[in-house]
Amino acid sequence: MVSLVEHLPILIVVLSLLSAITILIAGWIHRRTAWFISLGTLLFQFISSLFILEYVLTRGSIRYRLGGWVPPWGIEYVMDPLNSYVLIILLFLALICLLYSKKNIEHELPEKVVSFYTVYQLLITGLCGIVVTGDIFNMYVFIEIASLSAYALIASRGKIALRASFTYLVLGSIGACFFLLGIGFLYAITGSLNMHDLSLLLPPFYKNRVVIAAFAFILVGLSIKMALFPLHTWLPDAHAFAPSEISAMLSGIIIEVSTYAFIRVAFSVFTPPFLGLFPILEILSWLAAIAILFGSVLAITQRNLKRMLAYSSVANMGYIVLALGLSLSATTPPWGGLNPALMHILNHALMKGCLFLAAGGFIYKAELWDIDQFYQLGKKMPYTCAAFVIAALSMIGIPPSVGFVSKLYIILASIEAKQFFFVAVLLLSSLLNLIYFWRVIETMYMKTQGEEGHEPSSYSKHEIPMGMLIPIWILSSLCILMGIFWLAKIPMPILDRVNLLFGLFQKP
Amino acid sequence: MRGIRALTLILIAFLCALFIYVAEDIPIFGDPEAATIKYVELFQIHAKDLESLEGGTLPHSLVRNLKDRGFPPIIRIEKIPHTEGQWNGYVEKEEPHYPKEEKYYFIKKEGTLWKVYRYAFVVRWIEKGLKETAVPNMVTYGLADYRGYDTLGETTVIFTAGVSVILLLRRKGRL
Amino acid sequence: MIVETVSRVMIPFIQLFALYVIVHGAGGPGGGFQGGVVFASSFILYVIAFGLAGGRKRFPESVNTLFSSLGLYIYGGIGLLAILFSKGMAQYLNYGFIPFTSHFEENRALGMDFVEMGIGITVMAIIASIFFDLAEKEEGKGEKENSWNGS
Amino acid sequence: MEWFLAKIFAKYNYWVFILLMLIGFYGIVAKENLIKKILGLNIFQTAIFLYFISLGAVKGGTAPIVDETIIQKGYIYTNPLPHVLILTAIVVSVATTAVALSLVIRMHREYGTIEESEIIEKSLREPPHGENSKPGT
Repeated sequence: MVSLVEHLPILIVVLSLLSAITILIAGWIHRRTAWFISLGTLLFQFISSLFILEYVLTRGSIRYRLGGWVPPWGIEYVMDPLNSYVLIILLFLALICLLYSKKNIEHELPEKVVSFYTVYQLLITGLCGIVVTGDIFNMYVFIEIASLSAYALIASRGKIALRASFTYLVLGSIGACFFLLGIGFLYAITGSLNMHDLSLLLPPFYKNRVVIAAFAFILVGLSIKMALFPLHTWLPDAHAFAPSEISAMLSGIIIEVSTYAFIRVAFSVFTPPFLGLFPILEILSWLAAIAILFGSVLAITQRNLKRMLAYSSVANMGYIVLALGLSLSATTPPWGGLNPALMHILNHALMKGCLFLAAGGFIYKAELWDIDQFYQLGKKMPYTCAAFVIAALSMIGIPPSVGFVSKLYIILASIEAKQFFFVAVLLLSSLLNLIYFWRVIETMYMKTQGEEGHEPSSYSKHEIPMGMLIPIWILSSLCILMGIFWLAKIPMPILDRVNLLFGLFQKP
Repeated sequence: MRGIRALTLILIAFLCALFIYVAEDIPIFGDPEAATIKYVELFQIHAKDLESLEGGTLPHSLVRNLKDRGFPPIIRIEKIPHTEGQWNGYVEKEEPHYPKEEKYYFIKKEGTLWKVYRYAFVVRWIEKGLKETAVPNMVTYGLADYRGYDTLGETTVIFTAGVSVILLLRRKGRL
Repeated sequence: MIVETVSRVMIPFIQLFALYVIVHGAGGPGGGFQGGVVFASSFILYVIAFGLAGGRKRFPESVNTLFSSLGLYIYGGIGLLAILFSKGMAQYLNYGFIPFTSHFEENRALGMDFVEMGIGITVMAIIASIFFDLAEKEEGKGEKENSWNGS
Repeated sequence: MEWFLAKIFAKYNYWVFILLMLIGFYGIVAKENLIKKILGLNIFQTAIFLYFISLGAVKGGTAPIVDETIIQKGYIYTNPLPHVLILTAIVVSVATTAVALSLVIRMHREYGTIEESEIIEKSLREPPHGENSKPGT
């Protein structure tokens, strides 16, 4: 017997796919239906993801056999605390971005509304598919769905975005090919594709060179997708010139889901004993430390606000990967294991989502791209600017915001792992964050006029429409609220379950 | 430009070195006993622990070894006809309409050691596919039935490409 | 002139062969994707012979959109039917529970046939759509550069 | 000689795959022309597909279509699984190529060239924002 909730993971993916098709057909008949269908589907998906989390926490993992075939012979879906947590973040941010895009897309891409929402819904399908699947080849297929739709969405504004998207496409395809090659190597050695099955079959082969190479290829492939430091070159342009809600999705979700895929492969397929054999996590955390400094320093040099935020994303991926790298050496419950990494996945989604949407608001209203055009913006668009400032303060790490919590936990973890250099890196990066966000805030509120007499404004109060303002404010208020929740340790049971799952914490 | 070429060559040299390092353990081409087509070795046990296999009962050490490694338990063991010292182990599975057990382990005596193998999952596709799906083409039933969900993903990929091209290139029209 | 005549003769056979490949997928080499691509190639031949506008007239945008969705509807819908017919007992894509016939295995075979047809339809329409979009010339460049006019 | 047989000849599929893959990789990174880059990407992908397919090869195996007479003659089948996976992966490659080509066509419409360096030069000259940033104009 299969209970109804156990059908929800597949329904989330398949109904999303069917709704993408329906958007195409219904949009052909009447263009304005596209947004409403997408909204309905996303609401359904979000609510079902809440049900799934509740079910998983109370009754244990869901294992769903597609086509009725038992795992090694067929494909299975596995819902455990880790992916139900990521699924909720994903669908929440997707919902927020969808609410925001109603007005913005009508403004930016008035002729392409229907195909935009179709591809957007396909992007959500792909991301959900990556998150829920328990089969490694299936993950590859869904990574490709998500990436293809991301390429198209980034390029949809035309001009320079085309080049950014092309770079992303070439690098992303190489990454996906490496991932496929890694799967091929694993398959050549074990003859299996199911993740759980692989984790059982692999231990005798941990010293096998093909398995090591498979891990290396999967690591490199997914690092391209998650924009880890030396492979981040596609990211700044792609984030800067995509439509703003797509920038928010890219920065807040797409690279995070790739990180999830890496966590899943590293901890579920290769398991912590394999990671302990080689200094993989140490190398990753050093790379991440370089990424943090590099991203923050380059963010300071940018004139374009969205480009600055993009480099800040590189730095924030550094935080997540750094926390990931410390996950085996720091194992005391509140801050050990995967906790800081998973926390920062949520926190970064909230903060970067808010910042990119606010930046999109400036572009929507006045085509303001560069930071030095922002004179007096604090008076013209007070609500947007206030939300931007809250999220920026959170990025800097002012308590009790989410940014503070994740930084605190990563610092505690590095102290436990006795890596005091990382503590210094984190503190320094907070300082750098302060510098580059202060520049924006200062121009918004304090500078009066440009020296060259550049007059951007004859409008006095010029707020963006409510449909765009509300999503921004939901995110910025969550930046504070979630920080308080984290400090009160309310969502901690979910993360503890994840760590128990991978054997990172001892059972109490 | 020259810098990029040089960088490419360095990367290629690095990849070459990696591949040569890996070549040692790459499976041989066309090996009919390979893990992909036949079975993969799990562990070995000393012969005297498994003597009771000859009598048709499950030896304790085998059951414990499988349990420790997280593998599904054997429910029945069957000697392969016309062979010496080779057994098939069956596990329980829950699939409506199909038999409740499935061939899963392969146990073989080699000198003083017993080797325990796991059958590759393709073995069931090859041996039982026609009976279970009434379609003779293995690629078709693999594609559309056993791994049918991948194919849904595949169709979605091509659909995504189509809509993406519409989004990027089509200027007039209603989409 | 020659191209037109030859393609007039060839196109029905290409399409017939494509249908054969799609339907024959169960018994021998073939399948939805291959058949769909062969079918789409017949449109490409038509466009080479009669020009882009002629091709669009034969296979208008609305029909193209409808077909590209139809295939995925069939595929996704058959999976959902399995859940519905078994009242939530069976999993997604478990074709055996869709009561085409009384035999479980036959149901699976028929389900697979429908799925292959769905793939074929979608692939055919999407490849044609991609081809039409890629082949479209820039508006400013004019018609005389358009080598697709044939004859 | 024995070393040669064991290392090179018994795994020749692997060496062919490496050669193709590196050719493709060189094409992707070093070529200026965007179409050539796409061709390089295709070679790169095809190399991996070929390796994957060769994993399914079995010495003396026949096509994976169930036929009772074949079993009686004592033949074995090749592995159908890589075929299944690579059919999916080929479609993915086709889709990627289609999107890449459409991007190149868009770039050609906007900049009038498909050389990467010229596109970078032109895109730096005119900022991306402003009135003419809307697509389709």
